[in-house]
Amino acid sequence: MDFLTLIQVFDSTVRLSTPLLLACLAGLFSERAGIFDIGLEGKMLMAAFFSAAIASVTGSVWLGLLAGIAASMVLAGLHGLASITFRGNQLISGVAINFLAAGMTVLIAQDWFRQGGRTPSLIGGGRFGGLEFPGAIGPADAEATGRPVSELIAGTNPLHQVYSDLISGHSILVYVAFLAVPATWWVLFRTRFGLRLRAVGENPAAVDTSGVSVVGLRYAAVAICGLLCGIAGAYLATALQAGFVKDMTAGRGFIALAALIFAKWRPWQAMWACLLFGFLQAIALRYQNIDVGGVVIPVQVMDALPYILTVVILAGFVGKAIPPRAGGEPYVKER
Amino acid sequence: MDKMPKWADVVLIPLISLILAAALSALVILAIGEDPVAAVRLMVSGALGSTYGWGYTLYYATNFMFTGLAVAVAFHARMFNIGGEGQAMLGGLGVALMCLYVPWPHWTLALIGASTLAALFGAAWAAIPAWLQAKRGSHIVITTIMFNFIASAVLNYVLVNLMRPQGSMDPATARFPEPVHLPTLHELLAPIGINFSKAAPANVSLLVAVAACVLVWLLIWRTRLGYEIRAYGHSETGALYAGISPVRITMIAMLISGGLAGMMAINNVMGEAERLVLNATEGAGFIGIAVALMGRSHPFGVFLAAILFGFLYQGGAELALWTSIPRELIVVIQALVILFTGALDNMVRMPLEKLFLSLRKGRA
Amino acid sequence: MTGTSPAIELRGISKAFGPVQANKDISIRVMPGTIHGIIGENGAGKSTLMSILYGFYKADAGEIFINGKRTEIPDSQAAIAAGIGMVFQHFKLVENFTVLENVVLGAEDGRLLRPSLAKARKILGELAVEYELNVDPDSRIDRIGVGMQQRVEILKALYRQADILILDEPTGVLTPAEADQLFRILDRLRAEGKTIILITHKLREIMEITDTVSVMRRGEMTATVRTAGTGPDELAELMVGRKVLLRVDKAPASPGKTVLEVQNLRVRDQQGVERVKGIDLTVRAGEILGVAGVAGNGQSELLEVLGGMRPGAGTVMLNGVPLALEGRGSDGQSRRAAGLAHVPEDRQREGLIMEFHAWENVAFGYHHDPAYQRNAMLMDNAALRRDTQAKMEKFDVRPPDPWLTARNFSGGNQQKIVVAREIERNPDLLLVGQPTRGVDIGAIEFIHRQIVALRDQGAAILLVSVELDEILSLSDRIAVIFDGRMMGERLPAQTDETELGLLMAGVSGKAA
Amino acid sequence: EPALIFDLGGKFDKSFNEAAFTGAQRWADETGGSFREIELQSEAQREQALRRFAEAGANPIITMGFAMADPLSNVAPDYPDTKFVVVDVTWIAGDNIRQIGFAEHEGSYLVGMLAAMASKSGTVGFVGGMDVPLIRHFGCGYAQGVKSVSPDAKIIANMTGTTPAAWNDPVKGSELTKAQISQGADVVYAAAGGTGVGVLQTAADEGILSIGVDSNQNHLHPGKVLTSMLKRVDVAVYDAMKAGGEVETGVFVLGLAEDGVGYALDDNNAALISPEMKAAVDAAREQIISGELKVTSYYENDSCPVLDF
Ligand SMILES: Nc1ncnc2c1ncn2[C@@H]1O[C@H](COP(=O)(O)OP(=O)(O)OP(=O)(O)O)[C@@H](O)[C@H]1O
Ligand SMILES: Nc1ncnc2c1ncn2[C@@H]1O[C@H](COP(=O)(O)OP(=O)(O)OP(=O)(O)O)[C@@H](O)[C@H]1O
Ligand SMILES: [Mg+2]
Ligand SMILES: [Mg+2]
Repeated sequence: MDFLTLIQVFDSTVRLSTPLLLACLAGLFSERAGIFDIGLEGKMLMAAFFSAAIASVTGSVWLGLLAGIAASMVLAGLHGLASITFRGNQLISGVAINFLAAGMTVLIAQDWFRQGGRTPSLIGGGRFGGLEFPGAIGPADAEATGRPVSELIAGTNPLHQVYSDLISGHSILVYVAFLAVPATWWVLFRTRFGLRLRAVGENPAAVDTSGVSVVGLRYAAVAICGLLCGIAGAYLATALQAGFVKDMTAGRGFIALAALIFAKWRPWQAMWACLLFGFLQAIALRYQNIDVGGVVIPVQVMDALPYILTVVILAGFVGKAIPPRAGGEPYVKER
Repeated sequence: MDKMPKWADVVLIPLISLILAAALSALVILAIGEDPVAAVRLMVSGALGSTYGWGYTLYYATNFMFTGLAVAVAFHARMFNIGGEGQAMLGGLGVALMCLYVPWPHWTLALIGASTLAALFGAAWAAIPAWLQAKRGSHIVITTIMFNFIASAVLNYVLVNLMRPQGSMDPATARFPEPVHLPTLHELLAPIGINFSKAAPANVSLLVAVAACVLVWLLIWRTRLGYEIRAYGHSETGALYAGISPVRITMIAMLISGGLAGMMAINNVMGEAERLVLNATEGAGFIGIAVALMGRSHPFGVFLAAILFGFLYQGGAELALWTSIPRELIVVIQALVILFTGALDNMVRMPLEKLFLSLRKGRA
Repeated sequence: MTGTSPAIELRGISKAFGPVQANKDISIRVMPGTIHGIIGENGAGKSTLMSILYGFYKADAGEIFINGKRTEIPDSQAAIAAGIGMVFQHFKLVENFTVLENVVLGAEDGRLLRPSLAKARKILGELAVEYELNVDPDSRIDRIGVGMQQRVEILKALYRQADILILDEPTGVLTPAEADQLFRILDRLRAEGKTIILITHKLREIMEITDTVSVMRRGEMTATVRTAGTGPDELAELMVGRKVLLRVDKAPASPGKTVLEVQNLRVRDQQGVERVKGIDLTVRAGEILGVAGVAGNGQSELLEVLGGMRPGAGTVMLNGVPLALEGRGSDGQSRRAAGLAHVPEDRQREGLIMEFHAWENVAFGYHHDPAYQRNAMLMDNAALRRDTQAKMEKFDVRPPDPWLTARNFSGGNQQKIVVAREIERNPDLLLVGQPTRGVDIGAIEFIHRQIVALRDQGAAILLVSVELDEILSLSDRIAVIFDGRMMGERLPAQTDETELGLLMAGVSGKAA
Repeated sequence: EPALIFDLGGKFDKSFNEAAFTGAQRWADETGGSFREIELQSEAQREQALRRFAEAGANPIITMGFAMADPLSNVAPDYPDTKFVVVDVTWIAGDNIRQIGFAEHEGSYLVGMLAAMASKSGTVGFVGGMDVPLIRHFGCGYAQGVKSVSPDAKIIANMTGTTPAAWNDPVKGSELTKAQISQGADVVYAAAGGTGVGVLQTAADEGILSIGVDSNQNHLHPGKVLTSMLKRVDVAVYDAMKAGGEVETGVFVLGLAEDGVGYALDDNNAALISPEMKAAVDAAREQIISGELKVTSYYENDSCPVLDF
């Protein structure tokens, strides 16, 4: 792989990691507060649909984003209702939410647009475009010089190549996702809210008897989870793609969950895990079969690699992943 | 005293949950501008109005009995096996290998051979998550989800690169030879003078599934192993005290669960498609969750719930065919059933418990 | 604040958990600057009452007055605001947080953490000096002992400037020395005018430190008296509702051959901490060996290893045959096959499956018994139910209905089912853990008599109990365990509570 | 009443299936008739859909895509009175089946010429859907067209996947396009069903030209889609519906001569196709029809003379 190709692969890694990262941080907030969430996938899907639908109807991607977030937060609220208020099984609730999203998106899409469960393609202001950084080479330069971007980039120095291709040119949500990592770290470890959030995932009774509302904290965590999943879904439909197609999350919610376990519920590690999984996807997308030193790795192995790695982690071969202690358990005071 | 009489727990709560799910589904249908009554009528006539409809309803129900039992057995040992889908896929591989590469003289032998390998493959696919749960404490829900994805990658590879016949474009195995053809209900019922639709895929696997229900019932409530599974499911420390090995029970329960899920393949792969295609399971592994929840993990409940979901599935297919309601409606209904009977169980239970408590106090 | 208005007044508090009435119309008054004791049997409702005062549970009925003012306490926040602090029976600490973080949690000064932590560190230092409550603020909770953890809980309350401090069974997990230190602190707090409510089972502690004492029984407040005007006998009587006669009539033991021989037994818990550190003991046929000790000193682990519930290392011989301590043959089934029976410490978590019918529970652990099998595959449930009926009648389990689920029996009757199941096996060795915990006096007598009868039939019995009375009245020999080691052995006739208490605290008194 | 079964890409894939829908809709509009339709969701449904329509008396039953070959050969004999039509299948037995194939290599040859003429970099791309001979057949014709114009042009060919999911994976289409652009491609031909939507989108975003497939996709990004390789599935479906239950069975292969394939020229791309380009392509078209020019088919010996896949 030459240098330019490598940049290209990393560039696509960043794009593909973004939804994973947003969903992974979403899961991090929820699970750190003791609410397991296997419904990341469903929330993303719902958000993807509503963001695309509203963006295509109104022509404004920002309204689409809001709609996506709202839809995801409704599902998050449902998960909260089931697992916090009614102290139900969080895993079952997550499964239900995934199905609900898979079904409802197509049902509503069909009802609204009659295009076989998709939204119309988004054009112009209905999509997030790339942010062109100052001094970076982009389509504008190509138009000005009349030469293709690839040629322009190939002709410049490596640092400028990295800047133009890898750093610049992504949609704003990509930068949001990566900025969310330090923000998450800061909130979790440097604020009162973070301390309480982490405590409620470890021992809700301690939080309760300290005079802080367990229910309130957990709903807050679940709401943040909904917000981030909403952005993730909106990114899929309005930035990575141009419109909603059925099941477009394609297991990303589960990969995000895998990344979360991989990262052992820590924000920076979550970013690295998501980048790794994004990288695997980028490779698998580009190359059907990868030749590593004479051994041909079929694309199916690349597709399955995130899942296999997660199992290996869970098996404890790469260190044990210990989830928040109160995770998955409803907080029950009176039997 | 219990907070509620047993019948309320076993019958009333699922019933109310079901009614809630149905009411919400009706609202959904209304919201997309269709008539729920007409939709139900269409579903009933499409799924139950002809032997053709029944044939499909029972065909789907057969799938769901296997996967529902799989989830139920694991539930009894307090494990949530979301991996039925992957286990059933692998079961399909087992069936395909048996049917394609062994020259069976008669379908009965083929059925035995195929069921065995399907169960073995399904169980093997459950074994790793089970082992990780038992020995390493890795959460079985996460590992089985991961194994679903890995299973579909495996199947994909096998179908695309290994088992696809020369020159064929679709990723599917060759058609199974004639001797392994399983008799359909049409063929089974014709000798006794019942004219069952020839086109419907319900086949002799239905009887195997019903037998599996009975066997699982015996296993859970009449054998020592079942006793140990239930005891372990209720209390792990209790199991330790009684000398019931958690590792052993976890493994055995998951192997049985995976085996049952794998056996679904005799219905959809051997009985219906007669070749292995991608995504042959069509989400039946997940529906097993709803079926087990609805059926309160009891084989008889699973049997009834499987038929209900078979009806929903076939009825939903009919809806998709004759109206503009997409097939996804059944996914929504399935989600609502899981939501109400599983996650929101307490929403129904808590007021009911209060009601029964006050009734009792009133009487006392 | 006038001297006449009580610091705490509860009026007509009632609380039901589903069908269980935990508190019935309870009223008490506690004057400021006093220590008020609450005693009562297990399950009497003491913790529930205090949790209501602390806003952890919501009462179904009743009013709370703090310093004479009617106060709504819907949650712990309100309780803290009203100046109440509580140290729960089961600590409420975040295990993987530091001491400092635990103290600050919920009492932060602002949205940012650092200033709060800095301030807490300073105040903690001051409190440590003032009350001799030294704890390293940066240690993680799961790395410090229970005594330390309790200090953290007290510090939490003091940090929140509590004027009223509730302590729920604080000494259950403490050694006598630690308990003494705690009482010194309580004394000082009282001197400062703080009001303290102390829940305990130990009459000695009540007599030692409280000013007034309330007695609870079955959810009701049966009496409140001045400590100075009462004595242990009266309190005990108030507690159980009738005269207590904790004397078991038993003939002297006639020990036979050695049944159980334990040498250098070592046990680790799940975290890898060694809980049993080389124990030797023997139990002979026809005798009861009582193991006394403060809870948490390794006696539970000892029972669990012998009962096949967890692995250990060392030598254990039953009837001269070595028992496997880990791997194959070390499980409960093999132990039972070797002639051992086990009444576990916790009937609800271990001895019974609460969701099972009584008849299913009677087979629990013995479900491989050929008498319960119909054929190679199926169990003979009918035979099992007949057997259950017989056992229930013999042991006077009420109601004698095999179809009732275990959950629906009262605690005492649950215990009778377990005891019946184990004793009726006629084991060579019976392990008994806390046989009468939470069991009423009538059932206690019955169960004690069954144990003695089994001994008289020639069984060897290893009894573990935290109740010294029980140990003293049942045992033929007494061994005291402290910190995973045996401190020594005494004959009941030649020792008393004081000596045993010292041994339990790790002080080898007369041994020297 | 005729029935139409769409393949997994879905009715609105803007490509193969949508072409069929367009044809059916045209028939319905013209005759006022109505037709049954279903979009398959999974492999396992194929047979059920066929049987359900046959049971309900639909005739003819029109199915899309080679994946229907096997289920159809299984079901058709059970319903001898029903006529089945299958697009992209030409090799199965059954005398109540109308099998329609297209000479996709001929149409692809023409758009390949256009691509080569429009390319400034001398590098063009091809994004295929599922890696099956049919799609290689597209790619091979395209490559020959490109080479006929500029013999040293570079052709980058990628396939989306190995399963039917490859027909509906716009994200992957988009990533593959980005990769090809970075390798210098400035015209990309998408023969990938719904995946092509992502290809065309990315090409438009990145300022290069794309070529659509099956339906006329020029309107998706006006001025940015060079042309579309038309595969007149719509005509095939229209004809079949028009013929109704009397539809002629047998194997039919439609090429340039039958107007079964072609390239799209409309207002959206008029500015992109210069008169010289049009003249060259039209000339080639005549030559192919007359047999003067032979475009090698991938099927001939399962390989392509000018392109390695
Ligand atoms: N959270 C709860 N849910 C349901 N029942 C409860 C709960 N807590 C206590 N109970 C029941 O209420 C009754 C009183 O319990 P409580 O814990 O107050 O007793 P206690 O006097 O503190 O006993 P102990 O001495 O064992 O601590 C018991 O029957 C108990 O089973
Ligand atoms: N957790 C529970 N769930 C349901 N019912 C319970 C529960 N705990 C207690 N009960 C019911 O409440 C009744 C009283 O139980 P409790 O254990 O307080 O009895 P008790 O008066 O202490 O008797 P004993 O002296 O035998 O322990 C029991 O008969 C039982 O039916
Ligand atoms: Mg208590
Ligand atoms: Mg009791």
